Amino acid sequence: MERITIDPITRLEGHGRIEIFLNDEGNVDNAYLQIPELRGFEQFSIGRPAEEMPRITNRICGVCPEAHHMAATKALDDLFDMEPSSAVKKLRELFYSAFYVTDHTVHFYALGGPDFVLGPDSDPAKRNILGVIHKVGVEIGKQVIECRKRNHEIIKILGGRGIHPVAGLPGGWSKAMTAEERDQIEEWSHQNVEFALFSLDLFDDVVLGNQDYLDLILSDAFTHETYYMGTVDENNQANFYDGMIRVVGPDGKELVKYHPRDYSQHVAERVEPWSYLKFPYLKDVGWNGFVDGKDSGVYCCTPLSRLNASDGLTTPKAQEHFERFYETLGSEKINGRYQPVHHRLATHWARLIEILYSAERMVELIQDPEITSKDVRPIVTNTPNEGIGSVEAPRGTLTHHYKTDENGILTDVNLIVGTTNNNAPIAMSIKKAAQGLIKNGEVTEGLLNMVEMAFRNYDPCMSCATHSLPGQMPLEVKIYDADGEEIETRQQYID
Amino acid sequence: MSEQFEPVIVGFLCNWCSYRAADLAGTSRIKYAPNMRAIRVMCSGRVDPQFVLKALRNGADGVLIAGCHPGECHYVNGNIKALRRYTMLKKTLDQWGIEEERVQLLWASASEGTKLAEKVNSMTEELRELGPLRWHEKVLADNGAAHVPVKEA
Amino acid sequence: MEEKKEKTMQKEKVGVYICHCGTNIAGTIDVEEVKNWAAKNPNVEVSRDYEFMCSNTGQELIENDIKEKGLTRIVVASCSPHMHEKTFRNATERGGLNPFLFEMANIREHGSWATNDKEAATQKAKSLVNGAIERVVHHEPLEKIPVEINPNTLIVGGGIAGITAALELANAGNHVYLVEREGTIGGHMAQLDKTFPTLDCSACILTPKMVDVGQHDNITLLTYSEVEKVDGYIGNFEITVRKKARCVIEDLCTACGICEEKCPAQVVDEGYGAGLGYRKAIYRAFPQAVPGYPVLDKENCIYFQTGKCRACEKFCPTDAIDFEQEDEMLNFNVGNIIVATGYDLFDPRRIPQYGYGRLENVFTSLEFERMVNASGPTGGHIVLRDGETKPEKVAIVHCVGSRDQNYNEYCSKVCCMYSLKFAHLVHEHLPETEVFNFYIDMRTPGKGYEEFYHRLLKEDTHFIRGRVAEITDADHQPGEEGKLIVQVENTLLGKQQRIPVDMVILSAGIEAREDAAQVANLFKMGCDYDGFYNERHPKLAPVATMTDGVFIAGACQGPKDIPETVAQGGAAASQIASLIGQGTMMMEPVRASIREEDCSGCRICNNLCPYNAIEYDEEKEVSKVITALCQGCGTCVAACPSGAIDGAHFTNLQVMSELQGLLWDVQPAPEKVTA
Amino acid sequence: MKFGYYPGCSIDRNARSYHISMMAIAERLGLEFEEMEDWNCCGATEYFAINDIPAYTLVSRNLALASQQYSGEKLVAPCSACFLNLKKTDHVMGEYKEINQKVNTALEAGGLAYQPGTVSVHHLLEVIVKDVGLEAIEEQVKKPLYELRIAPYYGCMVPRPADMESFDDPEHPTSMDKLLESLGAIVVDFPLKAQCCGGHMTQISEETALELLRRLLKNADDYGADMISTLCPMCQLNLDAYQGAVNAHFGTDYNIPVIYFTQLIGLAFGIPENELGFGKEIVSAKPALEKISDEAPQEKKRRRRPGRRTGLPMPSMPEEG
Amino acid sequence: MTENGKPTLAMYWGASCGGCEISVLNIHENILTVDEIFDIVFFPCIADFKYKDVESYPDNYIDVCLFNGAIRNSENEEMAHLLREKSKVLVAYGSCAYEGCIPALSNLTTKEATLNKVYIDNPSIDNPKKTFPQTSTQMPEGELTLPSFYHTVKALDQVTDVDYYLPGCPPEPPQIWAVLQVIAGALTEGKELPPKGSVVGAGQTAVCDECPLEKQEKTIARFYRPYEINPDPDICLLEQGIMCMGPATRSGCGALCPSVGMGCRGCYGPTEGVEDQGAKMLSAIASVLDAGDETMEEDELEALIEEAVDTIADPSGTFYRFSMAHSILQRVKNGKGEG
Repeated sequence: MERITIDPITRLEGHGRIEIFLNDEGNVDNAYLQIPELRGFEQFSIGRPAEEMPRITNRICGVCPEAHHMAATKALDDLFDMEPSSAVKKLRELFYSAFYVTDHTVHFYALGGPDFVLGPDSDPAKRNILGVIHKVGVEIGKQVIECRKRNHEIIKILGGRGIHPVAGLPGGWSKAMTAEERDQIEEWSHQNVEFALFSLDLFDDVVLGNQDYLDLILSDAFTHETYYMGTVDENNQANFYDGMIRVVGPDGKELVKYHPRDYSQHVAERVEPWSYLKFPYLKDVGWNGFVDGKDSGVYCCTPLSRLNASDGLTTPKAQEHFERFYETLGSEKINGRYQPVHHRLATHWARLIEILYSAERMVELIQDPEITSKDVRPIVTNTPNEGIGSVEAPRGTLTHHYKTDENGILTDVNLIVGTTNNNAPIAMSIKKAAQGLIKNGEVTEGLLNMVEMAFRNYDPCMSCATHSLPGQMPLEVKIYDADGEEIETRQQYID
Repeated sequence: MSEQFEPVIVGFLCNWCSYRAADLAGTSRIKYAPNMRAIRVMCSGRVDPQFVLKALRNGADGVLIAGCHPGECHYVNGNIKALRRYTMLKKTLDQWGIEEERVQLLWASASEGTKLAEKVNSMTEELRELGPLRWHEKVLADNGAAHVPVKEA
Repeated sequence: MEEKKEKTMQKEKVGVYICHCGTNIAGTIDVEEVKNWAAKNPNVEVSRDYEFMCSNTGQELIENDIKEKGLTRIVVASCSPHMHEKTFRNATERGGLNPFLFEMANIREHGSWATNDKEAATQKAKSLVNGAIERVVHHEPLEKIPVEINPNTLIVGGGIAGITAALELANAGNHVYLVEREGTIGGHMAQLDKTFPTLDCSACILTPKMVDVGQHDNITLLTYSEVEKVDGYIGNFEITVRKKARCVIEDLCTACGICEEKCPAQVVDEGYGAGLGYRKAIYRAFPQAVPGYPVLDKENCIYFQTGKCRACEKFCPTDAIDFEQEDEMLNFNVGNIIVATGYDLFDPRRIPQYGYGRLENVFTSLEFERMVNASGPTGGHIVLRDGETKPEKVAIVHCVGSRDQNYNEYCSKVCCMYSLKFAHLVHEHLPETEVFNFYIDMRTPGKGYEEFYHRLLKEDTHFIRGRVAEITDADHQPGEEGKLIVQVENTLLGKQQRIPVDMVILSAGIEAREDAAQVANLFKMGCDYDGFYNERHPKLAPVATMTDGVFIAGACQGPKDIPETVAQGGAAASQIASLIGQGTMMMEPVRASIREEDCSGCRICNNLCPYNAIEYDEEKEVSKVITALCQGCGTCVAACPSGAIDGAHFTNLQVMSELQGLLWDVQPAPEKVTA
Repeated sequence: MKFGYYPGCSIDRNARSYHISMMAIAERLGLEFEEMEDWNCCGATEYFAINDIPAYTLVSRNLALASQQYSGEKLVAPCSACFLNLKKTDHVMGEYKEINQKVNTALEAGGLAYQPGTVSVHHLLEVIVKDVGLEAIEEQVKKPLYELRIAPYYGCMVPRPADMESFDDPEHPTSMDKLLESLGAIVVDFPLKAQCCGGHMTQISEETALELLRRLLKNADDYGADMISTLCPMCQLNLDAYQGAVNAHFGTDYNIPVIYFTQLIGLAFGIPENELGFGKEIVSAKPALEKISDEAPQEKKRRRRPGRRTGLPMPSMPEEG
Repeated sequence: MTENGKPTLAMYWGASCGGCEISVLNIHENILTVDEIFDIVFFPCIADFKYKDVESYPDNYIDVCLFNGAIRNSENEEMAHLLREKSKVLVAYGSCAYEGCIPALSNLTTKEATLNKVYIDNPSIDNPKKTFPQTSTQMPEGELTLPSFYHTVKALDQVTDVDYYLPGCPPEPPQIWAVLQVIAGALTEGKELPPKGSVVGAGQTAVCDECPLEKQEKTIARFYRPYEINPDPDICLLEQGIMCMGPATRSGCGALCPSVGMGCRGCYGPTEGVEDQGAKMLSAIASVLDAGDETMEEDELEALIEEAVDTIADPSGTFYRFSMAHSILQRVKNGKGEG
């Protein structure tokens, strides 16, 4: 049996490896996404003071430290039972929206984009952000860079540092915003809106304008019918900072809507011996292996799924594009709700719409008089015990769960991060893509890259996903019968 | 020598009290465990926690810091600072799973040769009980980090 | 660590010398073995062993090797550096190297003398030697630091020690500030009647000296005063003295004594009078007091207690009484200090079975001194507490509070002799009276002391060897009625005896002053277990202390008789005189310094220095060490979070290298990174 | 306050009045004594002189039981001998490994074991002076013992030996003095207060015993004591029962009642005499008790400073300044 | 060097968070200059080069390799050795590679504890068979392997030879740009490189040097958790009892955290000449603790000091937040790290 290894998979955050097995006909028998790395945050955070978690867990991921910082901060709100003032909430959401804009921008232009802008089978040495810049022209490139620059500046102003911010406190924020900062950020927010619209146009030209890409997007190889998860507000409209977790089925029907505190009643994680990354699934449905459909607890949690799980967006321009998105991809509206879109590559488009939403949200927030309130650092006197915090990370619903002693020293920590949610669907996408693309043993770099495109659209962050690390592995020998059914397991520790 | 484990103790003795106490123990021919190797510092307040860690890292099984009694410090209160640092270090080392017997603080005036000798004896005993620390072998060596050969290109 | 890399680059030539110290070291440690082993160290050029390194020939070995073999570092393994560090530093210097390029390994006190296990001792010696080698390689040449010596001297305590020292220095033309807590100088000696063994009158020999002090141009006499604060360092101490209000205007007072006469308040004289006599509320301790003007004791003054009286004021011919007078603060600078604060008498009330305070006719030695003194309350007559009855039998109990595990283990040294003196005085005053001396051992070391004992033996004193168990008035045998019975085991007869007497004198021991510890803190001295001040070296530096420029003299250092006390006063004075003579003094260069370029100005160190030797430079925003103030303890070095402070001769590099040297046999091979 | 209680053999024989009075005042002082189960004799004063290991074992058995039966409560013994033996044994067991070993081996046979230091032994006097405190006592005093001159007698065991933590000065104890003063009595200076009553010498060498007793009685008499107050059944028995013998032997006529301090406390608390075991004593306390006056005596004249100008001042005593 | 004569640049991550990669992107427009100067030959985060490409390069083909991330497993170490072989200049980039950083907090606990926490004792786990990931698994189609994990997290220079250290979590973009310019200068114009082993892109003194807050003499009665008080934003946080690692931490960041009312956490590592950042800070803090003095009885003294010390929650996690792997003892003896 022939086997193909893609190692490391590239243009994602963190480590990953794809193993593809071909049968004698040279067709794909099976394909695996392996995550070879983990770091162990759940364990080594124990013993630390809880209030440090926003500044420890952001090191889970340097691409989306703001997400961990925010989830941790919200977990502290809950832990110390400190409901933040509306001023604090707005300040945080503003900070968080700026992060969304820059994060999605990086993915579209640096990670996912090159496949489209330069073409899946273009020269791998050029197939990157710099290549994109050369292709679309330095002027546009500078715009992209400008966008990242100003939003990282906002993150630094509000959060203390451009990467790995530090400002989060239980029920509060360590620094208030000055009037001058407000004016500056307002200007930048408007520029964000402009940039978002510009990017959507670019997507129209480069992708939607290109029939091959459109076919690729709509092709079966990149389509999965799974459950979709996303955070929504009281009107079931998407929100990234706060709200209820909503899950809709492949048919668009709401399966469940729950408070993040109840996550463990709805989500469980499985372990496979061939990957350090766990596989979450919906308890309400159950685990039936790596398969599609209503009866499989596999769900996904991406820009696409957030749109699928919501009834719409709160900002006008974004809402327009929201509707255009579904219309274009031929989703019909059933009692006020668009049917979910299952084409994974459409996630890139959804991502751009989220940029627009976040940019518009920034304008709303920065114009709110409360945003410069000085009173953002409350003094905490409550005794901590247990707290859960959740936000929509760009790569999926992110949940932090802490328990502490009465001094606020952590005694237990559990983290379900965005990408982990998508572990199963990614694995499935890769297998399906591989099977759809590799025929009769014909394998080209371009084809393999298209297989990578299958995970890339999820914008997986293995840094995030691999936050835990088991140290020395126990040795386990698994013996399978002809049908791959496990019949015996022997396990022992080796040092 | 007997087969039993002979711990190695590094002693940081202050020039004015404890080091003289050790001198006195010798001069009075008090026989005590030869397991302590003394380093003379001007004051227990000079003992940088780095010294203690370095000693443990470099194979010592225990560290004894000795100074003048509070109120009798030749430098007025250097020993008080030593006590503060020691207290903080102890809390940290406890988190690191290093038994408190391994790092001890003693007040011994220049006239307390016997006290010092007795401390060295008792500490030696306690460390025999605990067994070797020998950080590089027992803690660091076997950590799964053995050299891994470079992949064949 | 960067530092380290460069350092070890250029190889040093170390000379190692292992001392046999006769058999003191060689008897336990295999010197040969250690020598040969040390020779293997790459840094070692020469490795020798020698019978006695401290001998001239031993030192010459070092000097010659430096000259001939071009050694750059020296290690001597022998005794404690407190013994011979200076010796070998000098040898190193004579050889032409900076004396601080030397390091000593203490393989005697810490090695051969501390164990019988030869193998272990040899192993330990190797470690200590290796530590010294690894350390000395990183030594740096250092120069001693000169300090100007202020010629003025502060003397604390106006007893015979302080008086002697003051006169010595003043006569040599140096100015002295003599500070005395009481209203007059003189101290305990002024309370005594005769002095043993010569029996010359204490006052007669003391008062002339007191007068000299009072009149000396070079002596500023501050009585009824106490030192409040001492700043600075040898050569330049800043002193603050509280001159307590004595309510007498010194310039106006003629010391006529009328106020004392007229004062209606009768007070038991617990001070000079040892509680045996009475004094007034405004008083001079005794007629020859220096200075002559009295002190008003507010606790007992009727005016201060009731607001009425003012008799003294009314009668004072020169209006020298000033009830409003307030304490006065004086500041001055001195180069050196002598502390001569004397002793407290052991309080026999702590031994209830001796009945002092319960049984009328039990007296303390000081009470007896006052009683037998012609100027004392009884005019020198030996009588019972009733003031009339002459005792027919007198018991003198030695070692009260001394040589006793329940109280003080040490011997108070003077009690035997003054007890003998008492016996003699009783015989002298009351020839008919029988005297019993109860002693444990008769201790009479000193010129003419033993002879005095023999004289007493001839005077028919009964000497009974045994510690007195109890003194009671509970009679139960004929002849005991109305007597004090001394219960004792006569260890020479080996039987219990009950000896009825009329008067008992308790020869109480000498104790450190109650406030010795505070005073020690004030002058940055150390106290020993019994509260006496620590001398720098028990044999070789008996009047110096650990703090440069602070000296001690007399009973504050330990029990002493008058001759010893006087000798110490003189010794302290002459040591200071020689310092003043030199004009400057060279201080050990073991000092801290801050590398400006590495200091972040975090100001962690600013408050740490007990000598306030660290100041903050607002301009450059860095901290600085004032070298002259720094005593080199190294606390700031250990504290500096960014390692910007160096402690000369005790740098991290030096200590860490010694450490690694010590652990040669247990530490890991230097970590290699797999490249 | 709750205490473990080791009564000792004599308590409900010759020392009934001690027991009765002790229980009578216990209520008033809120003291609770839980008698130890299955206790045995402490070996009194002789056994240790004869064969120490069995003696220590004998006592240790009690300690072992106590350590089982009480959780942290102090163990109280009213009898000086019992108190000393229990305390001494605990001390010795701690000091000397080999004795400890032998004793515990012996105890093992009875399925017992004793770990030195687990039981803290106290004499009744200590409990009343320290744990209850003089203030609490004074509050309860209804009929002060004004004008009654009492010689406080401690005997030789309670405060000794010095090397064991003692609650009072071994040579010159004063706790009972203070206690009696707080009851309003006049406490006479009693130099022999801590000397031996002869113990079992009455059985071994009556001559010796009588002399010792004579001294105590004489001394008390010299100081004009109306009665001797005691805290030990043995002392009480000797001084009381052998007083006649002393008189007969020496031709004296001492007539000094010897009363337990607990009885005197009860008396001052206004508890009827018959409820305090008065009348059981051989030398009757009646005449002495009649001296008690309802009037507080005028300020005791202080012998410290003789008024006579010629006299010399006495040194002040610590409690005075 | 590539045929076109441009110096080659590689960036790789060991056990890291990707923040270092982002920090490079955060030199913003200068990235274009980098693109002009260098040819990127390996950069998994943004470019499609695979391991086999790197393996195929000749030795020293890579002029500058920015290695970030700690050494956490065998793959990390293999790559460290591989990239050392292929690189002229190997830079330990960022706190992880330099001193272990947050991942090295793992050295405060044990492998068993971690394993158990992640795969067994966890509120959302569904693992009835108690399966653990395997270094090798036989699947029907063939064997799947995973790297083996280390007990102790290591810094890059603990497994291979390192030329320069660029501290920070992550390094601040201006510093990065400055360093890249120096290196570029050396490679293209033959300018001088700093001495091997030096720390680049950071200051020599501690953060306090750059910190705008006002500093006084320090005596600290007790410490507060950051949420327990609302500090005066203009005065040194440490003096107000808020833990700040500034005094023991190398400058270079511009004292960003203290400027927003958050104590420094020490990500730039120890200052020049300090071996163990944690021990040094511990010593400094203990020294200025205003508890007890020489006039007190010993037990009173000890009690007071204990009390003051106890106001510092989790000393190890505080003083060694970033430097555990490079601390003198490197890891805990057993699993007591939970404090």
